Amino acid sequence: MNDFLKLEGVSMHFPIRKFGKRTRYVHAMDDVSFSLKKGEILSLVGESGSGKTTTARVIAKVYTPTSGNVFVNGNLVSKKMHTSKLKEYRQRVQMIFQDPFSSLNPTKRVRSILSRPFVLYKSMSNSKEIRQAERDVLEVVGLTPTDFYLDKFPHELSGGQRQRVGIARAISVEPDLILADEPTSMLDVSIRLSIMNTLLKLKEERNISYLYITHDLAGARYVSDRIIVMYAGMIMEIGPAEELIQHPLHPYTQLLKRAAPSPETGFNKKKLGYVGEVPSLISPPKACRFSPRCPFAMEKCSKEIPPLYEIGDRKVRCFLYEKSNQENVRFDES
Amino acid sequence: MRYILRKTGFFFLTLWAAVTLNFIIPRLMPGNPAENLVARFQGQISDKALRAIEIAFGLNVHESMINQYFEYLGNTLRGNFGTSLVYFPTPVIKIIDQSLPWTLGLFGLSTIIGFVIGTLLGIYVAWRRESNVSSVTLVSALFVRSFPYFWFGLILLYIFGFMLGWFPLGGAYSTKTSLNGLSYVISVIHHGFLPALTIIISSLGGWLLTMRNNMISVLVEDYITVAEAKGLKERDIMLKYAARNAILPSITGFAMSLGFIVGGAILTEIVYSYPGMGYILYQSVIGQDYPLMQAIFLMISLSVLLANLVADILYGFIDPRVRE
Amino acid sequence: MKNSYIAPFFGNKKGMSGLLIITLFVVVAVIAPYISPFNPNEMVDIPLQAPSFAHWLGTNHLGQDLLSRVIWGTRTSLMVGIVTGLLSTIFSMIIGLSAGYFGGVIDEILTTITNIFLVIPGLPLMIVIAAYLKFRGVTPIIIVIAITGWPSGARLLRSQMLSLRNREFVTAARILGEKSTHMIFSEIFPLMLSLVVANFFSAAIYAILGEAALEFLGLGDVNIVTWGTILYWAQNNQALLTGAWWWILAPGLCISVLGAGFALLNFSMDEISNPKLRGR
Amino acid sequence: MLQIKDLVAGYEMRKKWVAAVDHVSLNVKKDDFLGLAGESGCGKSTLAFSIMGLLKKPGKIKSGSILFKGKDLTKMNNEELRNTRWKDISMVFQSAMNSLNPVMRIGDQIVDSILAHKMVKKEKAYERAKELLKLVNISPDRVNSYPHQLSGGMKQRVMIAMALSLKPSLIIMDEPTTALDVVVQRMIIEEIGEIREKLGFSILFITHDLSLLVEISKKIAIMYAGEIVEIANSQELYSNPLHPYTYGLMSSFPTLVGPLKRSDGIPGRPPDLSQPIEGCRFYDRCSKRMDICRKRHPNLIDMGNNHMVACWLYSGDKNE
Repeated sequence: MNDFLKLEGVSMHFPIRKFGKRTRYVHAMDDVSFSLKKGEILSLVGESGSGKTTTARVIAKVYTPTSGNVFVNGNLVSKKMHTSKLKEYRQRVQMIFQDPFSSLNPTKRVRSILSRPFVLYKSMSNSKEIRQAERDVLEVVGLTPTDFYLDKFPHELSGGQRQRVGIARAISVEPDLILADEPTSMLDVSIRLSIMNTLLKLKEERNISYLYITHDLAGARYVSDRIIVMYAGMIMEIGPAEELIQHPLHPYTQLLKRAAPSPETGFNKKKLGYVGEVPSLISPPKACRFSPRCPFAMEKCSKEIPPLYEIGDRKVRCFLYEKSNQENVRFDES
Repeated sequence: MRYILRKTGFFFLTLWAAVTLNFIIPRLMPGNPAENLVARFQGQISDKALRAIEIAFGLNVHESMINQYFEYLGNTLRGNFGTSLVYFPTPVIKIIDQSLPWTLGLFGLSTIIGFVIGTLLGIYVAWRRESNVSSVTLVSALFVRSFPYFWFGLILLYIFGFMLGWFPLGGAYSTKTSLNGLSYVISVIHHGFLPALTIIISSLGGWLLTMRNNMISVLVEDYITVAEAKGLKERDIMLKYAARNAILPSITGFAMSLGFIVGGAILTEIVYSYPGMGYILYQSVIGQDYPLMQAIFLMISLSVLLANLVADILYGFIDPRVRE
Repeated sequence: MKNSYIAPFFGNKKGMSGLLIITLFVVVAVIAPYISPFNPNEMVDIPLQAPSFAHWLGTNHLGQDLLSRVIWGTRTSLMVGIVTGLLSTIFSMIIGLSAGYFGGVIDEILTTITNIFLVIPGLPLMIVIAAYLKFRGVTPIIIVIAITGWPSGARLLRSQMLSLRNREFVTAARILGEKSTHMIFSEIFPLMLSLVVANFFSAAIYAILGEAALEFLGLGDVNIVTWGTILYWAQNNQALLTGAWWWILAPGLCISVLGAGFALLNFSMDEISNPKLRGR
Repeated sequence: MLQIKDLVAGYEMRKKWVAAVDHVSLNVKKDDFLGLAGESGCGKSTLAFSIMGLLKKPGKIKSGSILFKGKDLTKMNNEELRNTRWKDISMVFQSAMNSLNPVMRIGDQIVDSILAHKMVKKEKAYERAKELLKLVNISPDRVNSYPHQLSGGMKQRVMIAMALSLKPSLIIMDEPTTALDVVVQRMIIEEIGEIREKLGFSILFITHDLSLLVEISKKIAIMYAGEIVEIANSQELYSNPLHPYTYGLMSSFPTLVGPLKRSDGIPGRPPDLSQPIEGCRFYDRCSKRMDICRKRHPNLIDMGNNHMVACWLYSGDKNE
């Protein structure tokens, strides 16, 4: 299979302005490389401040990365794009947002929100034609009767319904890739699954690829083929979903797994204890960013940034997996 | 510290802007009206003083604009504003020296009183927003804020000065009898009462409205609910939790309102013939005394900017978030 | 949507009374020639008469009918208020919206300029500029007030622009491939409308008070009839010391009431767009 | 200890009455850890605010009683209520970010809750504040910090310390960890458990996250559209959910272990509470609905083993 999306050493540093001079930077995203195949769902898992949303926004060309390259379909996505090129790019890459309350303009009805993709990309101007196209796409995302929803304002809809409108807007463009930025985290538990299922259905029917961003390891397991774990702006581990979750290699992934709620194991679960907090991303030191909290930290970890070691079809950024250390690897089977 | 430095930097930048405006405005005007000024001064004052005036207003000067500008800046820094025309031959700086204290005293005091009363009323109106007293106070504040200062001053003057005769009709102190010590102070207060009242009442409405709106925004914050849940006394919640946060935007808003109130104070001085900066400014405008007018504009700006700097620094003490 | 914006306005007592006040003044200004009992510039009776049946608001030192002068004065005062308010609002919008939308260096420069103009006291600056002007009249007054009246509005609009620009629906429009013009005018602007209108109301109050002040100081054209010039002549002829209170009462009240009308409208706009402020 | 009887509370909107809490009865015993789970808008926060007497206009308690150690909280005057709050029942709020006064040092904020109820010296109150901070794993010299200098997790720990300041016998926790990241959430939940073991107090833990609740609480009440639809011990509820809504919720969260099951959650949305509903409130979304469910309202019935459920599936008198 071909890589549809590829990131090579992408970094995003946001300047902190003081007196107009840029002296310090927030390293929101550092040396991020990964690829995504056509029709694949790749999850980006991490806590807040891990850089997962920044990654999505760099790919969506909301931010221009400080360094590194993004390729779509084998073509380099240049920093400054000509308008027509950009439009072509936008048609391939769309986004679904975390907050369904703020991602729809409160002054517009569903009908006018959904008409834009058709006007912009299908050159439709006939209002009857547009209305029919809108009905079709609402049908696809499960908002029926469609005419009922077309006349609603966002504030008249529930969170789940709004999120469906957001999905409808994204797929109307007929993109190849959808960046889904925590699409269920602000929704009620009872409707999260049906939104995830809608995304899965669209993948199967339309061969849409997803970059699915989430902080919920179990949710990532439910939807994705592969998982990337990010921490403090860097990729810590990449691997096939089931394998990564059942046998996490990186100490951080292990921590994430142990912290996740799991009614199955209940009270007999091992206690976590105090494990520290996420470091500041303002000019971080040259070191493994997880080392201050890592139970296995070695001297080396606070001196240099470990590379991503390849182990079979997995990658992990941890010195434990350096060739010379491989015998000592301790798997955490919690 | 960095915060104070930044604010001080802004103070100097603004001051520079005001000084430069003063330099630019006469040069921008079609048919500079300051021209006949020089003619009127010719032969009356020293050549050096005349030259200062020429530099300040861009007349008869054949130097480059940049040289003029720096000479003007130098003159301004040294307080060399030239000679007044209306009060000829008193130097401008001396007139300012005499009138500034009156304005600072009267205006400074009444602005602070207006701010305090208005803010307290704003807290009350927001806290008891269900009551009728609050509603009436609020609507009255909307009206009072729209009073032109000078008009309100005239009305007060008519009622308490002319009709009832409780207060003098103008001036800062009695000139009839020789005054000493206590009687002087009493005379000053007697003369200053009505102008002060004018400024206090006219400025109070604005502070009240600002504080009321801030309070209401703050009252829905979670930490107010927490304070209530903690079983704190109502007064503590109102002052330590709500008002302390609500006053922050008021202090920032000080900048905007201060300029407005200063304008009002100028008009008040004119109405009460109070010998402060506003009154002198008016005299200089009528008498086309441009050197005096410019210097007064600068002085008024300087005072407002200083007051702002103080407010900014005060803000830093109240809001820990801006300190670092 | 139209309804959900306008409907609460009709339920708002303060807003409605503000609207009533403004409408009343507008009507008076429009039909001034028909309701004014006398020619405002003609000597029609004995000077300095107290209010009576013949002259409801009395006469001035030239024996002109004050009621007629106040009625005709409404025209100029209202016109200056509205035109200047519009002008300042346009200035505020251009500066505030571009600072907020473009950000970066443009924002830094525009914001610094705004902040400087914000703290330089307005009326003294107006007086200085007006004093230099050779010709006196309504136009210079409008220009002078508009020059000093824009910064607070620009600041407000900038900060709202900043917060709206970062809202997700704007990002969504951008990712959808919308042009900048579409995003500003179709996505962002409808949400700013209430603030722009509120800003116009405060600018109008500022203008009405500023105009009155400048004219009172004799910095306008003292020969045209406005509320400000009526007060100018009253002050210059020592109206109070001769006991002619009626000469100053009416024009001043008109300024206050018109100002309050705009203030009420402004206040109710705030309440509607920010439901938190709704007291009851 | 806390007995809520037939409580009706809600919001008075323009002539409409929104019954956010409708005839709810609930008991919290000494040393209980009761979980209250439900989706947004189900009335769980309204219930918490009613207990604390914090329900503000247009919110209102219409009927019913809230007995705390035999005294009815709904009938107390302001002064009595002020004295009971925090001393006997305290609360940890949802948004740690906004629960602290941004312009006051955190020490002062803990101290003023102590001083509002106890006649102690200021120094003593500060000593206590430091002890409390230590208890929640925050260095005691943080008393002089301002809220903005703390991370989200630390702020919520401060809130917990504050809730403990007067040794209350009941602490209501309204989504105390929802806004936090998983790892921080886990740490705080563990800390709460440890402190509870040490000090002994009851907790009413409100959340939408049933998976978390099953793990940490002893007993769980499920709330839907203003009503309690099921109460049981956690393990029992997890292994044997009776109400179709509970069942739906249980299968609504994907798991980390075991085979991957595709499930569709619960379709539809909760009913509009400003309209009167005759039958079961879950009727529209229920997969097992019957005719009677639309017509008659099901009441909570005891299924034995401390398991209560309000559903016609388990009622003998279906045909009545």
